[in-house]
Amino acid sequence: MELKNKKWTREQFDTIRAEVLTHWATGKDVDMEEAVKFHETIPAKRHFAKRLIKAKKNGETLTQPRAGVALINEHIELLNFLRNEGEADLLPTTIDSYTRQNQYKEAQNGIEESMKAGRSLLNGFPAVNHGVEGVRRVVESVDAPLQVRHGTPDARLLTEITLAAGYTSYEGGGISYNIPYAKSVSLERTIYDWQYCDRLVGIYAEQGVEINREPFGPLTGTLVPPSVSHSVAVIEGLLAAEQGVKNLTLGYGQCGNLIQDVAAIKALEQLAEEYFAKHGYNDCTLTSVFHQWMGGFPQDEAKAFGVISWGAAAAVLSQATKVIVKTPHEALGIPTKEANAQGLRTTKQMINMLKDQPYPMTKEVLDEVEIIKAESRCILDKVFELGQGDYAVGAVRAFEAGVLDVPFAPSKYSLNKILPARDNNGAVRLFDVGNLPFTPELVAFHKDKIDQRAKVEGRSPSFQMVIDDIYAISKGNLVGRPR
Amino acid sequence: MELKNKKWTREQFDTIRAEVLTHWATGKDVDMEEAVKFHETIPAKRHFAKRLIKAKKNGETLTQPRAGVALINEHIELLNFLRNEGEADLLPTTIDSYTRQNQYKEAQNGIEESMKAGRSLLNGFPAVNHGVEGVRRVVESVDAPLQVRHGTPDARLLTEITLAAGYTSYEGGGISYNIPYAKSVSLERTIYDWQYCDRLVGIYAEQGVEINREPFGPLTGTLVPPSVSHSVAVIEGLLAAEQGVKNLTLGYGQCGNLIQDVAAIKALEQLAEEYFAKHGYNDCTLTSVFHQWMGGFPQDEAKAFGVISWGAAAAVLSQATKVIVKTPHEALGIPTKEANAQGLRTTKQMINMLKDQPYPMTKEVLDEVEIIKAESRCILDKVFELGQGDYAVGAVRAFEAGVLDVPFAPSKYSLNKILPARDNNGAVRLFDVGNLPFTPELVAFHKDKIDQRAKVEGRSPSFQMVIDDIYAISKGNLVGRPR
Amino acid sequence: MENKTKVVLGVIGADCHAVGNKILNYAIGAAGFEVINLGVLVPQADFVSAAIETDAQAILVASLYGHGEIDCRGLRERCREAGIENILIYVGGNLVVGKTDFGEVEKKFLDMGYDRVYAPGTLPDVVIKNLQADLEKRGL
Amino acid sequence: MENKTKVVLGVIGADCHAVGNKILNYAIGAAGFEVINLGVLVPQADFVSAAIETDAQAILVASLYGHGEIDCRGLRERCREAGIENILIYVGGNLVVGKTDFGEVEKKFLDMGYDRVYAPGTLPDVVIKNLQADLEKRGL
Ligand code: B12
Ligand code: B12
Repeated sequence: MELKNKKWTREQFDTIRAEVLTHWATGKDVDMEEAVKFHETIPAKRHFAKRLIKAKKNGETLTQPRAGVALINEHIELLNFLRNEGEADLLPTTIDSYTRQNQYKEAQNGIEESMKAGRSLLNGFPAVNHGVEGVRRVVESVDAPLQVRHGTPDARLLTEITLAAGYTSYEGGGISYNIPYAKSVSLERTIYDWQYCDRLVGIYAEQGVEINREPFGPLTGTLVPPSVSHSVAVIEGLLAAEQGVKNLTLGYGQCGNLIQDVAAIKALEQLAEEYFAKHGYNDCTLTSVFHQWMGGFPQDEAKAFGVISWGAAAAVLSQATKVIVKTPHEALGIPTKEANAQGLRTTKQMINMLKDQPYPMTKEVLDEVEIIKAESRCILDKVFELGQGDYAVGAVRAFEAGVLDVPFAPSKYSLNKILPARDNNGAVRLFDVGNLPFTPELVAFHKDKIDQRAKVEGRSPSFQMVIDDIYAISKGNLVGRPR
Repeated sequence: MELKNKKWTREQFDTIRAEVLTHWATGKDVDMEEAVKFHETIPAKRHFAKRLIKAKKNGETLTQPRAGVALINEHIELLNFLRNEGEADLLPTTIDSYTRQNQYKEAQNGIEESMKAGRSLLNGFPAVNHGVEGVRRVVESVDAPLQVRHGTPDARLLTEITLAAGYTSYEGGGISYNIPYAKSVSLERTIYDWQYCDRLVGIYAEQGVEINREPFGPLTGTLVPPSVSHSVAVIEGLLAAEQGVKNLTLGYGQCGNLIQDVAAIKALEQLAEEYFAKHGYNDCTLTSVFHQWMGGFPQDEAKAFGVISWGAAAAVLSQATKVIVKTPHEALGIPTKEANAQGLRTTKQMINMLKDQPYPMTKEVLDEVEIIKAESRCILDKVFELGQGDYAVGAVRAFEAGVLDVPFAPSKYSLNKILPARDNNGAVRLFDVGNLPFTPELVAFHKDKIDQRAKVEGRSPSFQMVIDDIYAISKGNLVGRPR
Repeated sequence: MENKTKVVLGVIGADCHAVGNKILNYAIGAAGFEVINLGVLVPQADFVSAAIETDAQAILVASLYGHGEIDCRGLRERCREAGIENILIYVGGNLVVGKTDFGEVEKKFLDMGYDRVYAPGTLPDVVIKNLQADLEKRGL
Repeated sequence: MENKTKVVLGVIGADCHAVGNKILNYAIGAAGFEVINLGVLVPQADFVSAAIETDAQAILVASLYGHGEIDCRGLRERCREAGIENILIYVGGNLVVGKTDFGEVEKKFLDMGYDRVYAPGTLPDVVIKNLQADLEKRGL
């Protein structure tokens, strides 16, 4: 395996494919020809890529939940409930954690235990075990655009099966599904394996089947500074485009300060346009996704509704194309379908009340946009340089060097040198910039912001401040002030 | 009775007082001397006026629910629940509707029926029937600042009893508790009777007992343009100050467009300072209250949580001193104590997440502030002129002339000529300005805004548009677009 | 004008909720009925006398504020005593205190002698349809 | 260093939730213990071998992602087989799938042989206090 940011040849793809399809018994039933025919029959209103393009055109912000259970019928029932009772515009299929780790035996065991228990013992839908036919039943039983959402370092077989079954959108990426989700899988490996997934989407595209791809924006979901996740999003977008992906949604997880959140979505859209143009990927449609707060939630449902509402407000005020919705059960467990639908309806209400009130592009917002873009360019251009013009190679080296670094990541391939903390207005800044290749001005900017807060709180910046911020929202605040 | 905006003499007050205290048996137990001594023992943390001053100083936004049941013990239990489980900063005692109409016999009947039924058949706490002793038990059993909230055209006896019992804040006013709450009680009458209430508060003040007064800001709670309610608030404030009130909170009910709502609170505070200074009431402390959406709510609780959260956001972003909180049961019935506490906790979460992020005073906001102030000055100065320098007399004549006019008011003393509707951004404008004494520029401003929306919707402005707006939020939107 | 069917509309008891009343007044009027709108804060007796004076075919009682249970009792008897025993009587709004299962509420008010009981937030069109149907049944 | 009490810490099974693990690692270390932190995605066997190699006094198992029920079964037996039958074992996080009454969950895991079971969102101080108390009881 030699990693290069270069479109795979069909030979390269097919050799590996033959092997991938043997990873689990269900692999042999994948039939791309049949799949392409099936995709051609999917109506626009059920087509993820088409629905997103329409939303972008109309300035809509669409709602999408997370949801997945072990068994097929229960999963279908769940999705239809979220569609009808939750008024969801887009639907997911969240994959269980065994499948995410390619532990298909454990997944099988989970399926059987779930049948016995009469409730789902898996935290998601084990699509590989259910196979093309089983997954196709889901696609045919739900009247909404469907996306696979997971967190799988090696998702090749999962991609083959779910796309063959008729899914029109697929989340993930070689960085965003490794660093937050794995511990010791090399980035070379996952970026390479995700080139396979992107190439597969590209091959479908070459046969006229448009499938939406979405890198996972929020990463660890916990105080990730916009420029860090934006850099990863743009890189994964570029890698996907190189493999022939034509419809991409880039994501960002809410930080909580409205100005920073609105600016982050604007900056993400502008950076993507800029780098896609710069590298000549001009036929790729770009949309954006805003994730409601991805860190620790309050256990009290009433307070959780507040957090959900604020996320909905930021999503619609920043005019993201879609918003991923949390639920009042977030802090405690996988939500019941009722709780999931509640989060969706709260979000719908906010979107409908706010959609007619554009957020003013104030100087504060524009300044924040410039900061985020400047930081991201520092990182992106350094990655490009480290890779001698190759973003794939560059990404691997950048993580080694800490030029790319994700806070609180479990992966040993992330240096974990940077330490984020909130400034006095609750915006996420860097208390330690680690090895991020920022200009002295940007480093000073972060230092000033943190010092300013520390001064107000009468304490010096410390890891305790970071810990206080990690707990803050779950304890009912944004900034973790000292007690 | 001759109405004049002039501080009552003690004789005038005492003669009427002798009669007022005979309206119901419990009147005879009112003992002001004893009351003054009791008030002196109330600690600052339980003192409404003092708590508000502290909040204003610290830039806090305090939470306050509405709550009241028929029986004393149940009422005490309710309030303590909202304090402990709802984390409420300030507590109310909402008075039942019979008492509001001085129908003390019906209230008595309601008390008895409630005892029988084992649940409250009254929509509030019948303080007059419970008398000084009963109400005092509430004051002594609750560890938070307490306010009387009602809607009583003739509240004189209620005021005597609740203040004697130890309440440190009192809502209402001669206009705001007539026009939305009555049908055929003359304004002369209610303004005069409320001068009595204000004078009573003034007499307490003269004995060193500070009691907070709050005119009812939202009026009919339904698409009331800021300048209309602001004018009423400022007039009632001035009338109260003339009678010796030293601590005033002026209110406003959320319209739903954030820019308009933030601007409305700023404008209200500035107008009050301006007119109080202009008329020489310089020793009166002014604070503000923001009411979460007072119109029709969605029946679905998840959607109601969205509306509550948005109200909380607007309250804290506008830096109002306190916010009156709605509940997820709003559309259906008086909330259980649990639902009431939920609304409070959702609001607390929002306040705590947003308090560190001041809303930028953008040009849009500042322009809106100027519009609201300009409109309000047109009305206020015309009222002053009609009253030949007397706001009390002027208010009566202004309502006759439609210079003051409250949309959807039940009172026959309101012309009901103005018709509000939302503009294309959801701000409340006037589709028909009626007889409001606006300048041609202001009239044109409203016309343009409504025409702009009508154009977008491809229909001409009509009463149907008004009706659509009345239903809009309860149906999940802000602007009532044609289906 | 004359030959329009007349209906009496009002908000009963100490209830001042006016917005729904104004909308119902407008919508029912627009639907071709002649509405005698008594507005808010209407005592039982006024509904009855207004119905007799105007020879109305129906009485529409609204109660939003929670005291409906107390305020609405006995209206049917009053009508009987006044000799308009068979007049249609609808009631709607937020009839009882608190969020309550509507089934129970409906039964309670049907037992009080109301012909139709409406859940909170009912839209005018529903009322109008019902009115037309019920009056037709009575050959009006 | 040597004479510090050692505790093994890790997130079991296919679970990658790292934030709580990092905070526990920091807090328990700061409280004077020597933490052998296995991080996330830790198989049962690794907890046992790490405990034996380092002669640890306690194993702290975290499971956030919902599969705790499946992943945590049999750890006590493994310890027994490995001859560290009496080692303290705590477990915490979001142990089962879905919002569940903690009483039931606690019982389930106590029955599996865990010494203490922690509700979602437990703060490190609590754990540390318990550790100190339990170890003291054992004269350590
Ligand atoms: C951040 C987060 C993520 C991040 C994690 C990033 C990372 N690598 O760390 C991302 C986005 C990647 C993620 C992914 C997933 N997550 Co997640 N995630 C969360 C979230 C929002 C916060 C977790 C967190 O960091 N909290 C802050 C830390 C400080 O608190 P903590 O983790 O709870 O740990 C503290 C206490 O629990 C206690 N504690 C924990 N363990 C132990 C052990 C002992 C012995 C003791 C004494 C105490 C103790 O001490 C810690 C410090 O105070 C929670 C929900 C929540 N809590 O709000 C969901 C949650 C844990 N995730 C959940 C799920 C299901 C997943 C996914 C499977 C995706 C999905 N299906 O939705 C994947 C998991 C993939 C995998 N293989 O594990 C579920 C688990 C459901 C359940 N148990 O029923 C939760 C509860 C959300 C939900 N309600 O659905 N997640
Ligand atoms: C606006 C409002 C007010 C305004 C009213 C201004 C005015 N003069 O009109 C103000 C702020 C003054 C107010 C005061 C009070 N209110 Co109020 N108010 C509301 C609110 C928020 C909206 C009402 C409204 O205008 N809706 C819009 C209109 C178009 O809809 P509608 O009124 O429901 O009417 C429609 C339908 O119900 C139906 N309908 C109604 N009647 C009838 C009759 C028939 C025959 C038919 C067929 C149909 C029908 O048709 C109408 C048109 O679609 C409601 C809660 C809600 N719905 O969200 C509370 C609510 C009605 N109020 C309530 C209460 C308790 C009060 C107060 C007692 C104060 C308090 N304790 O909190 C006082 C009442 C004082 C008094 N003497 O009456 C409670 C009633 C509780 C209960 N029933 O258990 C409610 C439900 C709020 C709550 N959950 O606590 N209120």
